[in-house]
Amino acid sequence: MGDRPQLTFKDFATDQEVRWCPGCGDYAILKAVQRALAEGGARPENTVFVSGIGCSSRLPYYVDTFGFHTIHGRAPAVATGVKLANPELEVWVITGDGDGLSIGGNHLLHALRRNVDLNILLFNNEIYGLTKGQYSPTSRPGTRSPTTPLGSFDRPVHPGSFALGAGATFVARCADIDQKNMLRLLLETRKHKGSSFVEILQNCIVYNKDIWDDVAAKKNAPEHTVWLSHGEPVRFGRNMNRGLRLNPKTLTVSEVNLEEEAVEEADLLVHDETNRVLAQMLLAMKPPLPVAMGVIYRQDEPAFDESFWGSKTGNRRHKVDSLIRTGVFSQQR
Amino acid sequence: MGDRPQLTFKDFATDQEVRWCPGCGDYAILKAVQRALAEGGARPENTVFVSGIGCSSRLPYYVDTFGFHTIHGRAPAVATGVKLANPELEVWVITGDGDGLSIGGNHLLHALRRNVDLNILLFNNEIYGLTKGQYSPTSRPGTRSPTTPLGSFDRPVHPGSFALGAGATFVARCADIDQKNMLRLLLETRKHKGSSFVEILQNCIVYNKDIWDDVAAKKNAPEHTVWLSHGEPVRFGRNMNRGLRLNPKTLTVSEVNLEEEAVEEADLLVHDETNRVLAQMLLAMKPPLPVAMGVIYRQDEPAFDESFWGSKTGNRRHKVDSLIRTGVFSQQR
Amino acid sequence: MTELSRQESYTVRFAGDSGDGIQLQGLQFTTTTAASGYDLATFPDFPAEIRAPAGTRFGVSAFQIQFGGKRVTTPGDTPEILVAFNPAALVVNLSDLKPGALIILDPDQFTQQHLKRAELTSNPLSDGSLSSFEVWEIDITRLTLAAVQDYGLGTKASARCKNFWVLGLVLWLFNQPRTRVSEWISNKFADPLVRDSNIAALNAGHAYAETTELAPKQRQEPLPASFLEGVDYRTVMGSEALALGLMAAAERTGLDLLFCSYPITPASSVLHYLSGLQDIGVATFQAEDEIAAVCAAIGASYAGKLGITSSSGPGIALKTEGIGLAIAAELPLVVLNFQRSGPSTGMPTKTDQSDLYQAVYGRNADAPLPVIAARSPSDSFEAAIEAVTLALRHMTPVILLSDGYIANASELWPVPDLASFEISGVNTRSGSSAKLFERDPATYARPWLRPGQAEHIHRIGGLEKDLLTGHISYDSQNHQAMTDMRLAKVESVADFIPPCKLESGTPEGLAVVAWGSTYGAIRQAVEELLKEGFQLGHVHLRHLNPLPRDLPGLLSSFDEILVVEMNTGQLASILRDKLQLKVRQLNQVTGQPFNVDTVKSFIRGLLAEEKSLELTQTQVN
Amino acid sequence: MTELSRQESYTVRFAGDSGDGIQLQGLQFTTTTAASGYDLATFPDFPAEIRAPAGTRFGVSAFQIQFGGKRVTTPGDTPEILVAFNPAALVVNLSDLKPGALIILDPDQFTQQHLKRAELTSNPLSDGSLSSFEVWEIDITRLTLAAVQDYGLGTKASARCKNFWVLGLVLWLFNQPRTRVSEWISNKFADPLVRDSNIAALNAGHAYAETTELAPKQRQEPLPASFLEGVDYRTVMGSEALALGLMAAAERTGLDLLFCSYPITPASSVLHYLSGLQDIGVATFQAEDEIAAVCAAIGASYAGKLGITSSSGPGIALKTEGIGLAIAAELPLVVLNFQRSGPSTGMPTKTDQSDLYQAVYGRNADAPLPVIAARSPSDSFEAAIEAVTLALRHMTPVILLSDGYIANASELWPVPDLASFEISGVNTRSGSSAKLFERDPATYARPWLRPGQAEHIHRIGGLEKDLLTGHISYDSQNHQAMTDMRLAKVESVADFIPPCKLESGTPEGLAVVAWGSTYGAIRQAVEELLKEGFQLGHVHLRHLNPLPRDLPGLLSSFDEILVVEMNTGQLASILRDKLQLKVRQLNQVTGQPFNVDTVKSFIRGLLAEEKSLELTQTQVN
Ligand SMILES: Cc1ncc(C[n+]2csc(CCOP(=O)(O)OP(=O)(O)O)c2C)c(N)n1
Ligand SMILES: Cc1ncc(C[n+]2csc(CCOP(=O)(O)OP(=O)(O)O)c2C)c(N)n1
Ligand code: SF4
Ligand code: SF4
Ligand SMILES: [Mg+2]
Ligand SMILES: [Mg+2]
Repeated sequence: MGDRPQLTFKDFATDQEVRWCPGCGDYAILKAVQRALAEGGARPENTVFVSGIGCSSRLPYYVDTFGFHTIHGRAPAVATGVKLANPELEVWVITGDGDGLSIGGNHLLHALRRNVDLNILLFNNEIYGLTKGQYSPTSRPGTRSPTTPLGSFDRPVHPGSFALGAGATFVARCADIDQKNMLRLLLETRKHKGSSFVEILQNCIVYNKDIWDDVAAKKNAPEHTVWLSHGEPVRFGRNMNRGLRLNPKTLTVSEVNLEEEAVEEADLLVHDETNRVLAQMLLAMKPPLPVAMGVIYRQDEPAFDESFWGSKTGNRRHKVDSLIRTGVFSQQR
Repeated sequence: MGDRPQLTFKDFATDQEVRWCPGCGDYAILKAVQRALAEGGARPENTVFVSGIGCSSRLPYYVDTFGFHTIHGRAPAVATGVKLANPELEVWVITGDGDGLSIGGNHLLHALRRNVDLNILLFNNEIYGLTKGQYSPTSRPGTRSPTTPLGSFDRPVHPGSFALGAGATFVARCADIDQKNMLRLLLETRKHKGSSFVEILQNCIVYNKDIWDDVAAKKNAPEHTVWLSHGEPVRFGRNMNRGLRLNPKTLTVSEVNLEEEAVEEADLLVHDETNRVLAQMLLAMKPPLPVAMGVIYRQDEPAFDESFWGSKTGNRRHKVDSLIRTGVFSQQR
Repeated sequence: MTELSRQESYTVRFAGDSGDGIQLQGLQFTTTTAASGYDLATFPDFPAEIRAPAGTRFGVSAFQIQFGGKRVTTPGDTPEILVAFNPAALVVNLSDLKPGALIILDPDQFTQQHLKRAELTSNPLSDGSLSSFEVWEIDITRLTLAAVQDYGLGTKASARCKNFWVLGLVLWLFNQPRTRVSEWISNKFADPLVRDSNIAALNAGHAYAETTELAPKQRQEPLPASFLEGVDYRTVMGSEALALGLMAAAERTGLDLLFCSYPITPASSVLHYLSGLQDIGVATFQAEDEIAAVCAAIGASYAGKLGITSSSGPGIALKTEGIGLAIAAELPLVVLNFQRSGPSTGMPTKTDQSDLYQAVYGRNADAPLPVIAARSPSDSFEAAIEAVTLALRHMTPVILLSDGYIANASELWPVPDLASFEISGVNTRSGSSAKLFERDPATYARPWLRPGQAEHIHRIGGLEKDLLTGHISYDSQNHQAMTDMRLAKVESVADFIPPCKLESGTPEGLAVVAWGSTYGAIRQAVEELLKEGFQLGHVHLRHLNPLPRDLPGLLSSFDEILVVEMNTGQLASILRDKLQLKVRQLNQVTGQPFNVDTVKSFIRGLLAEEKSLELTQTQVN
Repeated sequence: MTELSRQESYTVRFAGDSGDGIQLQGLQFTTTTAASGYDLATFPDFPAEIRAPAGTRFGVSAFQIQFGGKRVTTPGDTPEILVAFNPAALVVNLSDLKPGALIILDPDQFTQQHLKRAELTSNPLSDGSLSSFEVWEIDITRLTLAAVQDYGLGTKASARCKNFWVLGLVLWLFNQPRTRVSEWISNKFADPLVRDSNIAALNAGHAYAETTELAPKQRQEPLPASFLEGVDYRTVMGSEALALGLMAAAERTGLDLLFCSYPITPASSVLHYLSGLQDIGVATFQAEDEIAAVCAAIGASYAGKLGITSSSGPGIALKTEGIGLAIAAELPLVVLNFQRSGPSTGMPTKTDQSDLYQAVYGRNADAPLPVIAARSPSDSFEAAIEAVTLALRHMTPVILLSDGYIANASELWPVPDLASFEISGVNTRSGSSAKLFERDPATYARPWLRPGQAEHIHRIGGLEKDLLTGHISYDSQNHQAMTDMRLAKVESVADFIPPCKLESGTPEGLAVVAWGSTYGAIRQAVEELLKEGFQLGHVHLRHLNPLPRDLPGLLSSFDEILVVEMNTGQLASILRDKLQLKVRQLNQVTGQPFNVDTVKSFIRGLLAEEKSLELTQTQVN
C-alpha cells in the first residue's frame, strides 16, 4: 500500500443515484461494504464486484470499484472467470436469495466447493424483490405471495446449511441493521482466502416487511441472536446471562440461564469455528434458540485460484511453434 | 394389488440390448432395481423412471416400466413435473455424479428441499463415463483425466453432505457390488415418502477402474464400511469386533476395538436415523474410519406433491365461466 | 384551451411517482369508463424500480387511456389531458402532449428541491415552457389533506389519498359516475379509516370541480354517447385474457393444467393469475429457474396433463434445450413469451417484438415448431386457445408470442361464451406402446401414451428414434426421414389455418403486413389513411410459423408490401425467405409501442415517394 | 479382383468392435502414409457407446482413409479395401464398398454366435452375398496369437494385438514402412510385454503378406509416387488444428487464454488438447455446466484475458443467455460449436450442419453477432485465428462453427509458420472509464477497460446503456440508437472480409454455394464435373454473418445457384433473405458427410433438367 492515502467509505461511493426503495435494508449493507473496503484498505482498481439480477444485485453500481452486473443467478460463475483470469483481484459476489439459491444454486455450490477466493454476500430477504414479491426458496412455509395466494408449502432451503453441505470454508451470518457487527464481519470476510459465504438477513420493506424483526431488531437482537467468537463460551442476552450447552447424547444444544440455573461458564459450549459438526448445529438454531451470528465456520484450505496458472516457465513462442509442428498429444502428456 | 400375480425381476426387463461396457457396475444396479421393483410389488404401469444423460442415465431403457431419458442434468425437474402432474405414480430418478451434481446440482437441490416424492439414485463413479473419462465434481483431488492431465485440484463435492445440506429427508449409501444390501436399501427407498437420495458407489471399469475397491470390494467391505441400523450400536468388522464411539467434546467419532480395548457395546454410538447432526458426522467418515452405508438419515415430513392439487371441489365449468366474466383477481383472493 | 371540444374519443395520461398510486388511478378510471359503455385501450408505463426515488425523472410512473364512443384500438398518441403529480412527471411527458392539451398539476410540488430532483434549472410554471398548454394549477395535496383531515389518518397516509381526489375531478370532467370506484375502495381496504378517507377524497375532488369556476364549460363526454350499450363487455388486461384462455382451453379439453414457470418481467402476471386455482384443475409450479420450469412442464405433459411454461426473452433462451427435448419426444407443450427489450437484461419493463427470430429459429439442429402471436389484450384469450389446440393436435411444443405492452394494457372485451369454444382435433388417440409412433396422417401426431395405463408402457427420450417403432436409432436414412417428418408436422399446421383476411382496406396499393401488438396502431393508421383516400390494406398475422398458405395469394394483388415491426426487421426477413417477396420496412426499437401517427406519416411518405417515382417514370417513358 | 489397380488414390476402411482398436489402427496408418508424402483425408465413425456390446451392428467402430498422390479432399465415397474384424463389421459396411472391393476378414469370427449377434440368419461367407467382392479369408486371430505367444501375454491381451497384425499386412499391401508405427508403439506402451507383443504382431502381419501367395501381385502404391515431397507437412485432426489456432492467436496477441468449457461430444477434444498448458499461458476451466462455462469465459474477458468457450448444439442452447450478456456488455468472446445431429440429444457422435440458424438467429432480442465456419480439419487453424481476430477487433462474441466430422477427421497440413500470422486491428485502445463507450469508428469497438488499472474503473452490465456514457439508460431514442449500433458493429465485420473467390470452376452456369465441412466433397465433385465439361463454380463461405459484401457480385454472373448443406436448408434461407436470391437446394440430414457421388449425381441431374427445360423452351418459343 505504501504511501497511498487512507481512503474513506465516501471514496467508494459512485455518482449513481441509489435506486432502492426508501427504507430498504440494502442501504445499510451498501454502507457497511463501503466502510469495510475503506477500513480494510482495499484498492479500488483491484476490486471487482460481480452480481446477478435482483434488487440486491444492483449494489455494484454504487461502489466505486470495478463492477459487473451480469445475469440472473450466474454471478458466481462470472466471478470465477474473473478470479481465475486474474487471481490478483479482490472479487466480491453480490447475490440474493432468489439469485443465489433459486436459479443460481448450482454455481454457488460449485464456487463454494472449489473454494474460489470470492467474498460472497447473499442478501436474504426471503422474497423476490425486483420482480414484485413472489416467494423465494428461503421463504417460510405459509408465505403468501402473488404465486402462493394460499400460502407456500415448499420446505425452504437454509442458506448456511446449504453452504456447509456444499463444502464452504467460511460460513457467516449477520443482519442489515447491525452496522457495527456487519462491518466487523465483512472485514473478516475479506481476509479469508477461498470462498467466504455470508448470509445477510435483509429487510425488504415493500414485499416482506420486517420478517427479521423478531430476531434482529435492535430491541430483540440481544435476546434472540448470539454473536459467536472463536474459542469463547457461547453467551448472549442483554446481560450476557444466557448461554448454550451441548447435550452430547442427543447431539443438540439447549439454552441455560447462568443467573437462574446452576451452571457456570465452564459448562457452556465453546465456539470452535473449525468444527463442521458444531457449525451445522449452530447454523440450524432457530427460535426459541438464539439465531447464530458471526463467523460460524472457518477452515483454511488452498483456494482454487491460488495455483491455477502454475508458473509460466515455458518459452511460449517456441512451445506453440513446436506444438504446431509435432502435435499436441505427442508433447503434452 | 388384489390378485395380481407376483412379478419377478425378469418381468421388469425390456427387450433392449444393454449397452454398458462389459464389467460396468451399472449392470448390478440394474438388477437390484429390477428386483426391488418385483419384491416391493411395484406396478409397472404406475412406475416411471426419469433420467438425464450419462451411462447411468441409460438405465430406464432397460426397465419395463415407463421411462423418460431426458436431457443432461434435468431429470429431477422433469420428474418433479411428472410427480406433480400425477402424484399416484411411483417416480424414480436415475442420475450420475456428473448429471446430478455437476450440471444438475440445482435441480437436485430443489427436488430435495421441496421433498418431492422421488426415489433418486445417484451412480457415483467419480467420472464422466459417457463423454470418455473427464473428471467430475466428485473426483478425488489429483485425478488425472483428459481435462486434468496434471491431476485435478478442485475440492470435490460430497454427495451425501450436499443432500443433507439441501434438506433431504432420506440420505443413504450403498455399493454396486453388494447386491444383497443394495436390494434391501432400495426397498427402504421405495417406502420413504418424499425425496429419497441414494448414493451408489459404482465402478466405471473403463475410465475410473476400481476406485471403490479399497472400501467396497467383497474382501474389504467388512473392515472398511459400516452398515448402519437405526437404534443399533454402530459395529462393524468381519467379526463385528469393531465399533464407533462419539467424543462429545470434539464432536468427532473414533474407532474402538471391542476385543482389544476396554469398551462395551453400551459405550458405542447408537445409530439414530433421525439425527441430522449425527448423519453429518457419519456421512463425512472416510478411511481410516469405515465408510457409512445404509440409511444414514431419514425424517418423516410431508411430501411436496401430497397436497399439491388440494381437493377439486369447484364446479369447473361454472368457475371458469365466472372468472371470464368478472376477472380473476376479483375472485381469487 | 377554453373547453374540451366534444370528440369521439379522449386520451388522458396520469403521471407521478411510483408511490403515487398512478396505476391504480388509471385502472379505476378504466373500469368506470368501460362500465359506461365506452371502448378503450390503455398503456401503463412504469419504471424498472420497485419504488424509484421520489421526484426523479426515471422514477415516473404513467398510465394512459384512450376511451370513446367509436372503436378504440390504441391508447392514443398524444394525450389531451395530463395529470402530473410532480415536476418530473410534467417534464418527461410534456413532449408527448397534444398542442393545447390540458395539464392538471399541483403548484405546491414545484419547490426548489423537487425541481432539482427532476433535473430542472428553471420552474416550468413560470419560465414559459407551458405557454402552449392550458394549465390548471390546483392545490391538490392541500385540498386532499383538508378533505380527509377529519378521519385522522396522519399527514403521510392522508396525502396518499390524492390519487383518488384527482380521480374524482377527472371523473367529473367526463361526467362519469363515482359509484364503481367507491365500491372498489370499500371492498379493497379493510381498514375503515383508509377506506373512508379515500372515498372522501374521491368525493371532494369531484365536488371541487363541480363547485369551482372549472364548471361547467370544460365538462364533456365522448361522442356518440356509447355504441356498446346492451352488450356484455368488460375490460381485460392482456395477461389476464391469456390466463383465461388457458383455463378455458383446459376446461374444454377436460385436461388438468400444470403451469410451470419462473417469475420474470413482464411474464409473471399470467403465473400470478393462474395461482391458487387448484380447485378447478389449474395448478402452478414456481420452479427454481426457467430450465426447471420447462422441464417440469414437459414432465407434466409426459404424464398426461396440459404442460405450459412462460417467460420473456432471457428465460426463453434458457428453455431452448428443453424445448428441443419436447420436439424430439413429440410432447404437447405451450411456451409463452412476453417479449421485452433486449439484448440481455435490456429494459425489462419496456416492450419489443424482437424474439421472433428466437421463436422460429432459436434452437440447435433442424428443430421446427409452430409459432403464433397475440395481437391485443383481448385477442390473447383466443391466441391461448389456439396455442393449446396446436400443441395437442400435433403433439408438439408451440411458442405463443405476446409482449410487455399487451400484457399490461387493457381493452374492452366482449365476454366470450365458454361453451362456444370447440377445441377441435385434439389428439386423443391412445393406442398401445407397440404403436408408439403410429401417426395421424393429417397432423403427424403420435398417440399420447400416459403413465398409469399398462398398454401404454413405453420408453422415450431425446436420442433419435426409429420413425416407426420409436426405439433408439442411429440409422442414417431414418434420421433423414425423422428430420423430414418433423418439418412436415409443423408444415401440416398450415392445413388448419383459416383463410387470411384483410383487417381493413382493399387488396390494392400498399399491403401493410404486421404481427402482434402493433395491431391497434396499424389498424387505426390504415383506417385513417383509407379515409384520406390512400389505397392500402392491412394484413395481420396470427401464424408466423408456418405462414398461412394463402398469404402469397392475398399479397399478390398489392403493388408493394410494407412490414411494420418493433424490431430490426425479423418478420420482413422471414417473408423474404419464405415467400421470396420484396418488402419495405418500418422498424422501431425504442421500447415503446408505435404511435398511430408514426405509422401514418411513414406510409404517407412511402406512398408519396411511390407517386413521385411513378411520375418520374411516366415522364421518362 | 485379381490385383489392385494402380490408382491416384486408395480408400481403405477398417471396421470392428469398439474394443478392437480400430481408431488406433486407422490413425497409425494415417501417420505412416502422411510421412510417405501422400495427401489424405480420414473419417472416423464410432458408436455412441463407450464399449458397445461386442459383435453387434450398432457397436461397430469404423475408420476410413483416402490417401494418394493427388490432392485428396474427402475420405472417399466407396472403399476399395475393407478390413472387417467380425460379421457385424462386414454387414454394416458392405453396401458402401466399391464393386469388386477387397475384403479382408477372419473366418474364425463367423461362428453361429457371432452371426446371431450381428443379426445375420445366414453366413455371408457361404451364402453368396460376397460374390461380387474379392475376399481374403485370413485366420487373423489365430495368426496373431501364434505371433505373440512367446511373450506370454495371456490369450485375451494377445488377441488384442490383432489390429497391429492387420496393420502390418495393410502396410505391406501399399508398400509402406513399419518404422513409424513401431516407434509409436515403443513410446506408447510402458509395459515391455505389451510393447513387444504389438511390435511382433505388426511384423508378423507384414511377413505373412510378404511370404504367402498374396504377394506380389496385389502389392501397390498410389500414383504418382508423391507430389508433396520436400515440404513440411503433417497430419492434423480438426479439433487439434482448432486448438492450435487458438494457442497461436493467443501467442500473437500476447494474451493469456482462458478456455472455459463443459465436456460434450464432439466438442470435448479441443478442451482436452488445451488442458495442461498453463506454462504457456493457456488454461482450461472445466465448469459445472455450459452456462457456467460461458459465464466464466465472459468473466475472463472482462478481466482482460482471451475468454473462449465451446460446446455442441445442446450446450450452445444453454449458453444463449450468456452470449446475450457478452453482446450487451460488448466483450470479446469466442464460442465454438461442434455441430452434431439433433434435435435434442439426437445422435451425438454423428455430424450435421444444422446449428446455423441457432448461430445467426438464436438469441432473444435484436442481438446480432459474427458467425464464421471452418471448412476442413486443417482450415480450423485459420478459422480459429479469424474468430479471435473478430472478437478482439470489434469487442463482440463470435461464433465459430465446426462439426463432428471435421473435429475427428484428419488431413495433411502444410505446417504454418507461427511468426507469419499477424492479428491485425486488435482493439488495444484502453482509454479511461470516462470514455467507456468511445468507439472505434471503423469497428465500433469500445475500449477494453481492464480491472487492475485505476483509470479503467467502471461498472457495466446487461441493462441497456447510454450510447455515449455507458450508464444505464431507459431512454427510448437511446435504445434505438444502441440497437442500430449493435447491428452496424456486426455489419462492419464485412469491411474486413477478403474478396470472395471461386474454389474451382468459372463464374458461369451453376454456382455451388456451401459452407463448413462439405468443402472436400463439393470441391472434388465440382472438379470432376468440370472435367466432364459442365459449367459450374464452387463458392465456399467462411463468413456467414455478415455475408461478404462482394458475394452478390460474384454470384450474379451464374445462371443458377445451388446451396448444398447437411441440414434442411439453413444457408439457403439466409441467402434468400439477405441477398434475395432464388436458390436450388441439395440437403442431406443423415448424420453422415456427403459422398462426392451424391453431390455429382444431383448436380448432373439438375443440369440435365435445365438443359431439357431450355430445350423445351426453345422448342416452344
Ligand atoms: C433468466 C432470468 N430469469 C428471471 C429473471 C427475473 N428476475 C430478476 S431478479 C429475480 C429474483 C430476485 O430475487 P432475489 O435474488 O432474492 O433478489 P432481491 O430482489 O430480493 O434482492 C427474478 C426472478 C431474470 N432477470 N432473468
Ligand atoms: C447439455 C449437455 N451437456 C453435456 C453433455 C455431455 N454429457 C453427456 S453425459 C455427461 C457426463 C456424464 O457423467 P455422469 O453423470 O457421471 O454419468 P456416467 O456416464 O459417469 O454414468 C456429459 C458431460 C450433454 N449430453 N448435454
Ligand atoms: S423491493 Fe424490497 S428488496 Fe427491493 S429495493 Fe424495495 S425494499 Fe429493497
Ligand atoms: S464408460 Fe464406465 S460407466 Fe460407462 S458403461 Fe463403460 S464402464 Fe460403465
Ligand atoms: Mg430476495
Ligand atoms: Mg459418472
